[in-house]
Amino acid sequence: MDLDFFNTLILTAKLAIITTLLLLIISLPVAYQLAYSHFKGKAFIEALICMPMVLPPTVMGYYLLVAFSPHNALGIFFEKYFNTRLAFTFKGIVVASVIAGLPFMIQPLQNGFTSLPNSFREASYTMGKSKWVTFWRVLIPNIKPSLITGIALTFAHCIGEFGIVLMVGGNVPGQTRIASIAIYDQVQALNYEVANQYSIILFIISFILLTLIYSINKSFRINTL
Amino acid sequence: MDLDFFNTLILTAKLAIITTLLLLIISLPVAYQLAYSHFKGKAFIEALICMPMVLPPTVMGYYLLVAFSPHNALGIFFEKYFNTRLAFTFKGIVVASVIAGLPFMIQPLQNGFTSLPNSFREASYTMGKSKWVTFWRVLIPNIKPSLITGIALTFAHCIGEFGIVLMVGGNVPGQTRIASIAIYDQVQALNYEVANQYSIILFIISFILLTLIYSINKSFRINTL
Amino acid sequence: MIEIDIKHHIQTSEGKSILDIKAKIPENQLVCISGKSGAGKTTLLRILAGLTKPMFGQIKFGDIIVFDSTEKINLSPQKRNIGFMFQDYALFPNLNVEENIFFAQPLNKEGEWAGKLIKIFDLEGLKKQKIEKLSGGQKQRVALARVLVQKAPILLLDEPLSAIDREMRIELQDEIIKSHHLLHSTTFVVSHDEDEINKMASCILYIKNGKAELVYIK
Amino acid sequence: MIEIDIKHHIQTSEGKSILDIKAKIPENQLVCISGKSGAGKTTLLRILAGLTKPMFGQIKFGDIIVFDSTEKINLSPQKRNIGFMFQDYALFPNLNVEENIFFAQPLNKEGEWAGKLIKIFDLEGLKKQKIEKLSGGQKQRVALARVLVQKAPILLLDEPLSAIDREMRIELQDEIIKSHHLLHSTTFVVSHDEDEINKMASCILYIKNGKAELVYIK
Amino acid sequence: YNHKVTIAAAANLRYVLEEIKNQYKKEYPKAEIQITYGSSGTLTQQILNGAPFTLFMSADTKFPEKITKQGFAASSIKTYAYGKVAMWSSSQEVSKGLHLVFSPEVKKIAIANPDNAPYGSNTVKALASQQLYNKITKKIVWGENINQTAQFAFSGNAEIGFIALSLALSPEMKNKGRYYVLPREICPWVEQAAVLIKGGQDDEETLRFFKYINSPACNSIWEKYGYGLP
Ligand SMILES: Nc1ncnc2c1ncn2[C@@H]1O[C@H](COP(=O)(O)OP(=O)(O)OP(=O)(O)O)[C@@H](O)[C@H]1O
Ligand SMILES: Nc1ncnc2c1ncn2[C@@H]1O[C@H](COP(=O)(O)OP(=O)(O)OP(=O)(O)O)[C@@H](O)[C@H]1O
Ligand SMILES: [Mg+2]
Ligand SMILES: [Mg+2]
Repeated sequence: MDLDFFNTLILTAKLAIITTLLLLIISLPVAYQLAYSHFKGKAFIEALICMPMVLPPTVMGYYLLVAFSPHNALGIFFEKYFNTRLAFTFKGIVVASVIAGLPFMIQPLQNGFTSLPNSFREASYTMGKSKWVTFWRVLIPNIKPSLITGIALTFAHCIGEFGIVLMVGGNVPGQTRIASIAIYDQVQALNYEVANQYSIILFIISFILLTLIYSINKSFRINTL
Repeated sequence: MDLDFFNTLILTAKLAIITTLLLLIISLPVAYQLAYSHFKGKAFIEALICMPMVLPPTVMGYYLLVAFSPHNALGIFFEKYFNTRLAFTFKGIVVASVIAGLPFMIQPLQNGFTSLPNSFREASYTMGKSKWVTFWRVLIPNIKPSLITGIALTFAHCIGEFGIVLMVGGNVPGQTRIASIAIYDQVQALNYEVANQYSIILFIISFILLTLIYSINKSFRINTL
Repeated sequence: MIEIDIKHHIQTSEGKSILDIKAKIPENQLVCISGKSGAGKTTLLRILAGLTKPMFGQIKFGDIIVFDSTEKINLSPQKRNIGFMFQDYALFPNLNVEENIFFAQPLNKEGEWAGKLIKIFDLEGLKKQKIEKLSGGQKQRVALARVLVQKAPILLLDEPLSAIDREMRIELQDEIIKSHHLLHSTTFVVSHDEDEINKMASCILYIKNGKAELVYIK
Repeated sequence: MIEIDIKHHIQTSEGKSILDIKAKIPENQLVCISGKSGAGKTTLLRILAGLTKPMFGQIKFGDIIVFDSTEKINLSPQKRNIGFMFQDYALFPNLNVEENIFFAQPLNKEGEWAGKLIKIFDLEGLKKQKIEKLSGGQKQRVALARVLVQKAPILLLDEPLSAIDREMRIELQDEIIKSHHLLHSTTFVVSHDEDEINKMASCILYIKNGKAELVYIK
Repeated sequence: YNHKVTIAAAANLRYVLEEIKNQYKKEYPKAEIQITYGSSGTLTQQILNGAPFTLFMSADTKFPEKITKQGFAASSIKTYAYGKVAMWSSSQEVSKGLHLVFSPEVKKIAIANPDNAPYGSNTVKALASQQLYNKITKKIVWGENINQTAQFAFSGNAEIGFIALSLALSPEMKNKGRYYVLPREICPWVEQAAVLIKGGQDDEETLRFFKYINSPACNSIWEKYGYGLP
């Protein structure tokens, strides 16, 4: 394995980890709300969360690129308040990955919360535990299978996703050039041997990591009574 | 909307529906087995199901193309026994979509089964109901939220997925040219107005369909006792 | 005649222990099972139903060997022709009260019996109610009705009346006895209530320290 | 003094009905709640705990208004300083027996009490057991211990001993009474067992046809 | 931005440009040149949205024109090379010429999408001019770009593919099949043009490299990889 690809792998890992963490932070409250509050437009919002999936990633990436451009509101906002540009930077591909990954994290978590009996939350409340404590110490540990599914799906998706990242990130080595783009490049260049090598490495590493993630799940099972 | 794009939408709908149905048929037994049997390599298999996600879709598509090729075992098999080629045909993109969509269907279903109390199955068995009847009349209705998540995710993914389809399908009008590819083509040709129109149409139709799918879920909730 | 001779490991409040049950129960008995909390009553019922596989031993329902560890016979619950009422009811939340009861009804039996049970169990006004909107006692009644509608020759009832008020409890005890006689079934009832046991039981199976003792009353 | 004056819609086996509870309960009472299955006992406890919001009315715990429909006051369960034992136990499956009990313990209280309860409730050997591997009665004991460990001034116990054998039931009745006296708490116990009610209650709250009647015994 | 020269180049230029770059670095060892390869369309979209490139080497003339029209160009459009179309196959005897497309053994023919790729539109024009196109439309599969078209042919799913000669000469494909270069009279060469991007006109290194690629020193490299010189 050459040094270049090694660096690419490190960058990929960084992107996948940061994206997964950010998605956890964003999705937990959203999934909680979707699971426990009943309002009229819920199906709308659930559908909306899936929408990043229905456009082809490159096209989605194109729209993000336009949004990030210094001529548009979002771009101006970032330029003015954070003095940063999102297009062609690591930050930019993180934002893109997070948007693309939303459905893979929110959906399993929401299902997890929905399938817990109400009495778990109620019991905790009557013990004087706040919503916060209840959330972390009662709800989260009991939706572990869903949590693991969410993490695994987001993580895997983030590694393989390249349409959006390629468009928004622009294939800058060390900054936005992640493993999937490197492999894509090699396939495009008809360097099949190198592409195969890269693919196998990415495949094996991902496979080991995903197996580890799923092993945590081992024989976990809720039986309420 | 021009007739061309209309035909493309019909083809997209056909692909999405067939893929979702096939994935349901494949995933229900697999998810059931994964949820209820405990064997050693389970985490392996769960990780394996996610693997189509970690390779960039075009690269994944390339490997499928190689597998489908008349020089290779799979291609020879299909040529010999079904007198058909998979590459550049509708059948081929269905196979590709199904492989790409596996994790989105299996994962939610498995979680759904896992979160049901064992006593549901047991009670049904003691009533003399077969595993088959129990599956369809007790388990399936009670994992409705997971079922809907699985269908929505697969459906949305199938509409937006284009890397694999583009590679395996070869963009043949009326056969493998689906809406996401048409939009991608327009963006590549810098025909932004047409691309935007197409995107909006695809977006709105998908949004309405997904909202309908999620509406079925309305206020569904299990409280075992 | 039901012949039980099994050994099974259980975890009790005094640590690991062995449930070693030997009993021969003639037909048409109404057996009340009694014993301390955690003694193994539910475990025994589950073993009879085929839901828990014992370590060793043999179980015979009449001439049929339903379990034999040496011959590797283990009939599935479906083939044991039993009715089982779970301590946690196991009602199906996707079905309403009536549908839960109809679901358990064997296909070839007439539908009248279900309607009668719904009346007797005072569930008429709750027929269309969702399970999650029932009170504890109402759930227990639905669960009991759902077992009785099966008309199974062997009934396994795990504390069937524990959450029901005195008055109705006495009524439903009569119902269980009636249906037991009507169907000539062998009925096992776990109960902690002495009056109930004395009223219903034709024999009592005491489980203590992992051993079972059968005492005939009538 | 707990003052209750509320109205709430419920669905009963005779169709829609109104639960109309008016009662003034002096401090330090051990109130047994009695009534038919589906009468509204659990609903009343849930309303007192703040888990179900009644349609109309007012509830006062001493000087504190915990609920008032006209003034839109509705204290959350956390602020009502109560202990609630669910009819379905609501034990947390991710924690073992001991951890479930420790979880409920208020942070500022000493840990000894929990250990004592575990002994009294004969859970010593099951401390590390997972919830799903407990028998019905064992679960009920854990749930009761988990409520008592809170040392709340108001205890709401929904059929706390229904699944426990006679012998232990009598012991635990004594425990509830003892803890009630020790903590000077106001305790509500739903029970269907006449002996139990007669033994424990200082007053009985009968719920019938949606109305409540308070009868003092001692 | 940083002091590196950042060039956006069409994917089919990879081999030739890498060799030119290496030769250039031998002459100017301090130069830092970074080349991003991608589809010309994607690169154009990125440039129009502020991507920090200084020079854009497209696979056609349409995209540089677009960039000029949108006001992102800092120079006139300059043709740097011509691409030739080749008919490539791993299984068929291609030297027979274009009529091979009628062979019953040829079930699928890969051509690049003529809307996006000039190699594709030139191929279509050539086939049409020989009265072949209309008779084989059922056999055609469309590659998104010229690389994908090559992959269709390379994997054997399409018996023949009309691809860039530069790809047919690439190390991977060279030994795996045969090719036939379409004569220039039938199939005009594909004009490949480059344009400086705003900001690039002030960058000495970019200007020097831009000039260097068409200096005589590079002529043999272009020809070696199957390009025609301007
Ligand atoms: N979540 C709910 N939503 C609507 N109605 C409910 C709900 N839970 C219970 N009910 C109805 O309200 C009535 C009172 O129920 P409650 O649980 O208070 O009865 P209970 O007195 O505790 O009975 P039991 O002794 O059987 O536990 C019942 O008729 C029941 O069907
Ligand atoms: N799924 C299980 N796995 C392992 N041990 C179990 C399981 N369920 C129960 N046990 C243990 O087996 C013993 C017997 O349990 P069982 O449920 O048969 O008791 P029981 O006589 O029905 O008690 P109760 O009257 O409390 O319902 C108990 O000590 C319990 O902790
Ligand atoms: Mg039991
Ligand atoms: Mg109740």
